[in-house]
Amino acid sequence: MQSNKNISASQSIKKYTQARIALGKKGVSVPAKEMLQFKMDHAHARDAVFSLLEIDKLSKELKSFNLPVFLLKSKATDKHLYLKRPDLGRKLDENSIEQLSVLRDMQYDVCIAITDGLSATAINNHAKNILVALMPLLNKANIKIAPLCLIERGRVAIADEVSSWMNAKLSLILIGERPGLSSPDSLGAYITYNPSIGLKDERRNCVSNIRPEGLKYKEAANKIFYLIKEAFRLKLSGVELKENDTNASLNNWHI
Amino acid sequence: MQSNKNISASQSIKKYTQARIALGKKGVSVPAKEMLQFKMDHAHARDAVFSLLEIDKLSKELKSFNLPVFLLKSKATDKHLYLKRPDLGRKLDENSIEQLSVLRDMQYDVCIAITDGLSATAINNHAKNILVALMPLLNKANIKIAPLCLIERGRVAIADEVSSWMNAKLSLILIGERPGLSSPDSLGAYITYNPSIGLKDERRNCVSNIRPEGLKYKEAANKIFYLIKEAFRLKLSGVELKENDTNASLNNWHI
Amino acid sequence: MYKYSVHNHTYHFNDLKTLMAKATPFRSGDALAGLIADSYEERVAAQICLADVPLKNFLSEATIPYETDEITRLIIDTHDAVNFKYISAYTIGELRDWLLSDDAHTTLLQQLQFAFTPEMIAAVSKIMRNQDLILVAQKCEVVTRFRNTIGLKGRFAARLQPNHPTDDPKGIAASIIDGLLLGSGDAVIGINPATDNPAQAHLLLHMMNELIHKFSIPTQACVLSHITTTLDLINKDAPVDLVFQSIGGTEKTNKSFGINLSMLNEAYEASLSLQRGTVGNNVMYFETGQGSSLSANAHHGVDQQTCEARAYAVARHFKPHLVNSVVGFIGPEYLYDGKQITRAALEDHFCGKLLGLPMGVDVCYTNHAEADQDDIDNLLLLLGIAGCNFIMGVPGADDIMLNYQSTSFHDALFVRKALGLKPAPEFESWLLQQGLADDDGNMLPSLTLQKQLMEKFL
Amino acid sequence: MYKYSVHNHTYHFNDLKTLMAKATPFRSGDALAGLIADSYEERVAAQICLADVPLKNFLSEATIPYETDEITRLIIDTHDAVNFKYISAYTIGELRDWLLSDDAHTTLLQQLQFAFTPEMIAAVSKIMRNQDLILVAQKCEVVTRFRNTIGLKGRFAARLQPNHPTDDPKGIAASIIDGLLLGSGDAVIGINPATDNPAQAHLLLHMMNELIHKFSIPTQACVLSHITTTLDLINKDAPVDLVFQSIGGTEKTNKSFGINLSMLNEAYEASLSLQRGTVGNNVMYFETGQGSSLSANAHHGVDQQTCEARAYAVARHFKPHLVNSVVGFIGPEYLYDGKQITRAALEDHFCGKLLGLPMGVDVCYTNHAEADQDDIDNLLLLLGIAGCNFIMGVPGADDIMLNYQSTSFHDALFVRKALGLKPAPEFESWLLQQGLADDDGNMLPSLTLQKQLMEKFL
Ligand code: B12
Ligand code: B12
Repeated sequence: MQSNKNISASQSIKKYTQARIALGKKGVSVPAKEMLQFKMDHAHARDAVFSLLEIDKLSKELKSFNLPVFLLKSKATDKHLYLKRPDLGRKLDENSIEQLSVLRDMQYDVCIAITDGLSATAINNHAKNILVALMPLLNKANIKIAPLCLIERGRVAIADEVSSWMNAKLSLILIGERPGLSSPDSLGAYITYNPSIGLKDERRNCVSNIRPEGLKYKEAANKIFYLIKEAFRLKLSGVELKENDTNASLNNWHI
Repeated sequence: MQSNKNISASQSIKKYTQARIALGKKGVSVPAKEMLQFKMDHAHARDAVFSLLEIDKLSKELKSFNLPVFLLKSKATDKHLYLKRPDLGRKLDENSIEQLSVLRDMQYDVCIAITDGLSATAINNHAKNILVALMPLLNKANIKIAPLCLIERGRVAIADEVSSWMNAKLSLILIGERPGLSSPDSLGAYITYNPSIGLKDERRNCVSNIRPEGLKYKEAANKIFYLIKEAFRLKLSGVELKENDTNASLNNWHI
Repeated sequence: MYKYSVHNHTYHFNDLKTLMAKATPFRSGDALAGLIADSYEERVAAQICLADVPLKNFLSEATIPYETDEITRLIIDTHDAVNFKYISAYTIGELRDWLLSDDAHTTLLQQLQFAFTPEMIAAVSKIMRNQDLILVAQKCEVVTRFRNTIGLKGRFAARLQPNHPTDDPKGIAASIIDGLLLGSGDAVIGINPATDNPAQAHLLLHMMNELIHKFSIPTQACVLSHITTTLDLINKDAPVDLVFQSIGGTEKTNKSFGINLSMLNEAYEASLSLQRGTVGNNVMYFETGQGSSLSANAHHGVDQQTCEARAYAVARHFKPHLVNSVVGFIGPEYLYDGKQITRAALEDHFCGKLLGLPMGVDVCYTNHAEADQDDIDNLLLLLGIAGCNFIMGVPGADDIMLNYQSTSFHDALFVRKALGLKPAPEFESWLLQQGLADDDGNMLPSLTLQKQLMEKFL
Repeated sequence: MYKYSVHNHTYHFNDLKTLMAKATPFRSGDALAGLIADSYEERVAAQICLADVPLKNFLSEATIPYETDEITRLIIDTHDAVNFKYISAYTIGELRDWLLSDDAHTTLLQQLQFAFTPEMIAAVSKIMRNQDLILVAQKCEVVTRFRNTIGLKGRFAARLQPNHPTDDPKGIAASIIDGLLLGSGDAVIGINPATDNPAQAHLLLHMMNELIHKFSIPTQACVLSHITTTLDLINKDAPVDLVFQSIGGTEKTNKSFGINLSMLNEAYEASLSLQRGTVGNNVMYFETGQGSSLSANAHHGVDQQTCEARAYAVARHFKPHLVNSVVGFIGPEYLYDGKQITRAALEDHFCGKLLGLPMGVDVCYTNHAEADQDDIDNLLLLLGIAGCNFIMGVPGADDIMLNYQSTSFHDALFVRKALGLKPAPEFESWLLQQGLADDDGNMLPSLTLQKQLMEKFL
């Protein structure tokens, strides 16, 4: 067993990270308290997987950006099917396609899709906030934004289909990342230049871990905006587009 | 690896039992051939669990004993539920109770129920044959037999309910035992004197492993008949009723 | 009344047995009984709550009343208050932490066997991960003796289980020969008779007696008849080594098995008096398994694992040579799949060992359960590491009479090889003498012995 | 065309890849791909049929055509025809039996590494039980060296994985310190960066370089960036120990990862030229995992386990220090529950080892899969017994950036304790020197070291 002094020393390193450090040990094992807390967090993360989009709240929030809002669904008719059949989560259902067909002859720069993915909680909590930070940047740059699409049970690649119906040059999708034990509400953003159905992930860029305890809204918006700008400049996205900005937060990363 | 001579010696002991003996070994392991055969047998045993009663064939066969035949069901509405809820397999469904209610004022010595249990195959293959051997014994002893009941998805204890609706002094139930890897069609017979709902298994006797490769029809019928006679004589069944007959087959058991 | 709040919800648990049931990892039997937690969150809430219950509460709050159940009386009346002082200040959570600490070493754990009640140990197992169950069990050592020594560290025994659907002696003998040649049979040569016919049991006992004595095999035999049958046979001078009985954890369960404590005691005394052991006098062989109480409608609202642990209180009273949790035997209504079977086996082994029992496990499944040989392989190794005393050796893992899949002679060799374990020492020497094994424990063919055995018994 | 008849039905399998897919134990990914057998009977029929396929067929019938896939070309072009003679007469079933026999000993298996093709080994694994996979893997030994020696028998290493959602160096350092104090980090200290920003990666590499040299820790560091990023960093003189890349088993899969063999080769050569290893020069770290090919829609109708084995052909070409099958990482669409994850892990470890790779396994699951810590505990021990080279050490088993549950520093200690295994020898000496461990391998607190580390990095 550890001495008290040692425990307090090891406790003091806890403040640098949310990771489960300085847990102590009994024999070689994690103490009961921490072990049970882990389980409770697991129960909650499992709940997040099966959480639902707050459609009413979200569509109200999205409308505040003065863009039309479409409410769409993927072909995965429920969460269990969604988990087993990611292919269905990559396709819009009939009704959604019908809705989008009105945009057939339009042309946009950026299409923004928002989907629950593996954590509706992430979208419920953060989608609006990240857009509040991002929209002004896009508007200032005179980027023409397509109607916003809120999609139930989508996967990242569903953005390809959505944006091809809208003839958008670039797609941005905000998606609930799979819930972590310590972060049931982490949001991911994926950017694809010249999106088309069937392309591979190496053609996309990703900004991940967006939430107050991870990548903050403003920083995330800056990164996304940087990637969008660069994608338009280089006329590509994906592995060849590196995220080379040394943005504000990088400064305090020097040791 | 074993020498050839040794293999043939060990093979020669195979004839004494259907057990998987003299398999040989590779390192310490069962050779691939036998290992895969085991798996195939497992696949077939699993199929037997989900096999169904051949109702038409069986009711025709049962009618040949010149007794009315009732077609009944337990409260377990399908096999998956049956597996998880043995309590439901112990109860008759509404419709079955209604059918039996016509017998409300009757009196019988023995009620015979037949149910798939965990292997409909066992009933499909052996129910008739065992009755062919047993019925004459019962008839000769002037035992009054109730109408025959063929029950879907029953458990042993459903005989208690069936016989109480019929006011039978003793119940006999033929049931498909859980399928073994080498015996997907083994039949069990359970005998209960003075049956009533809610009694415990210590009040019953059991004759098990009835099938051509196990306990043969004739011997099984003899055993069952012996137990029924003894039950009537002692006015009890269960742990206090021992199966003390030294029947024919016992003779070749001396070494 | 126990309670715990998560977010904005407070869970209430009426009494200790409810709290324990709700804290139990999910399994079909407790769902069938309507005792299981309604959600994962409720289950963990119950575990957190249970972790804070002082051990002392378990002495004052019985899961089944003292007045109505002779097993509760046995538990309370034989509780070791003296050694309980070591742990009396702990809660369940603290007990778990202490058990995992280096302070809880082998001899101290042995000393505490009767300071633990089944319910305390069941409770602590409910908040433990599989790795905890294994680490603590590994520290236990329960050694028993009859004609050989079972349960020493570094040893791993197998019951030779040569069942036959018509109890045909030659069929049984063929399986026994096969098993011996593959190194099984040190725990016991134990036959489940297909019928409960005493004459037959007598015959089989004679055959095994001859085998053991003629070939000087340092092991014991058993016909797993009902204990009343065995008692009769003892009275008729049958050569009974071990007395077998299935037991449960409530008086009512045992009633459904047609037994009670005084019957067990009578048989125990009778068989002790035979003095047939050579290196020791552990004469009983018990089998148990989660689900038997519910199956007999005799569980009193107590979850199946706690009922099982209570059965161990019955068992330890009679200093058994072997206790075997037949873990996947009954079927999916109690343990649905490989995961539940595995968890239950580790719990049973852990609880039995802490309560002082020579635990073996029948690592098995039925064809109506969602399990297969891969689950068996995994569980075998986990139990081997946990220090399990013995497993079954069934020809090709297929019991052609009881209709289920258990472990094979080969499986026992697999565990020994993968983990570097050896058979019971007396049996190991016999295998060496017979040329059936080399010094590294590799099994060799012995044509001479095989021929002799076949000539005698086939 | 392959076929097999059961009862009155004949099953037909069009080609080898179909036969292999149908013979695969059930898993969700192959079901998703529409490749799985339709029934248990069909699956076993395919296995029986596959057992009769001669190994030679695997050299003439490619699962993915030679012409269209550079990995097939790599496999065929590097096949060791000389040593293949030992086994060329066997069918898959005979290979299984031979692998289990004592004839197949450690050095011979090492000699045969390039005589085996991934497809042969995948095929044989499909007809093996878990116990077979474990017994054979146990005989393999793949040892690699950079600043320490990984993979020796009796040793069990851990990658220290100190991820942080914003790559905060202090947050990462805190996790590293915690891990070192608990004896993790001998396999590698490896950070998954939250973003693919080269500047950040550079920073983290510097920090770890300082740590390792200042405290003379016999281990290696890695930032798991895309290989193109790492190559750039090498060119900018960043202190790169191991070069990381995720790889798959088809050319198309690798394309979706933005890589190909020549890119891998370029990075391999570049990092070899740095000469940073002290006891050896295994410089690559690869990660793989069943499902990546299907996920990239690049599987060519080949089942996910065979694709995985093909990835090992890529890996072994670059003599990696570490190969890690991140087995439950992607999610339930590929491996649905604990049972499937466990089976896949044992297969991957077995295949990797036979093909000559220093296999580690990230024993893990996501929150959308049907698995929990009990599954992790079981699998950990099975892999420990099978001789797995290393696992992950993640603080409290919770990766707060990648959002999944892996194994903890404590879990690594658990496996070492339960199985009597030790860290890499150089690292073990360091732990002793620092007073972090005693001679029995028990971990001790070292306040001095902790203080020094904290002062330097926090
Ligand atoms: C499963 C089983 C059990 C389970 C039953 C619990 C359950 N929920 O299923 C358990 C482990 C509790 C059990 C216990 C015993 N069993 Co049992 N059991 C079986 C088995 C393997 C399968 C039965 C089956 O498939 N039933 C069909 C299903 C569909 O019906 P069910 O309604 O779900 O099951 C009921 C019956 O199986 C009954 N039952 C089970 N065993 C016994 C034994 C006797 C004597 C009686 C009357 C009833 C009975 O209990 C179940 C619940 O009501 C058979 C072997 C076989 N080949 O059949 C042996 C078998 C029936 N049992 C046997 C024995 C000896 C016993 C015990 C007496 C052992 C002992 N010495 O203590 C005890 C006591 C049983 C009792 N009186 O309560 C013998 C019977 C021999 C005989 N001809 O008398 C058999 C044939 C196996 C054997 N040879 O050892 N058993
Ligand atoms: C699951 C996952 C994967 C899986 C994806 C397969 C699958 N079927 O899900 C696998 C293991 C294949 C994978 C691979 C890689 N991944 Co990844 N992955 C994740 C993870 C853990 C969860 C993603 C998620 O929840 N998506 C939401 C669900 C609902 O959407 P989905 O449509 O089902 O999933 C798609 C995306 O996740 C996408 N995807 C996954 N990873 C990546 C990475 C990049 C750069 C892109 C563009 C897309 C992408 O692939 C999926 C299938 O289309 C995230 C971590 C996180 N916190 O989000 C990292 C993460 C997104 N991946 C990352 C990286 C670096 C990679 C690799 C480039 C690693 C490498 N060096 O090779 C590769 C290449 C991916 C590619 N270009 O194809 C980084 C991205 C960093 C960044 N900002 O650019 C993340 C954030 C983790 C990290 N920090 O290491 N990944």
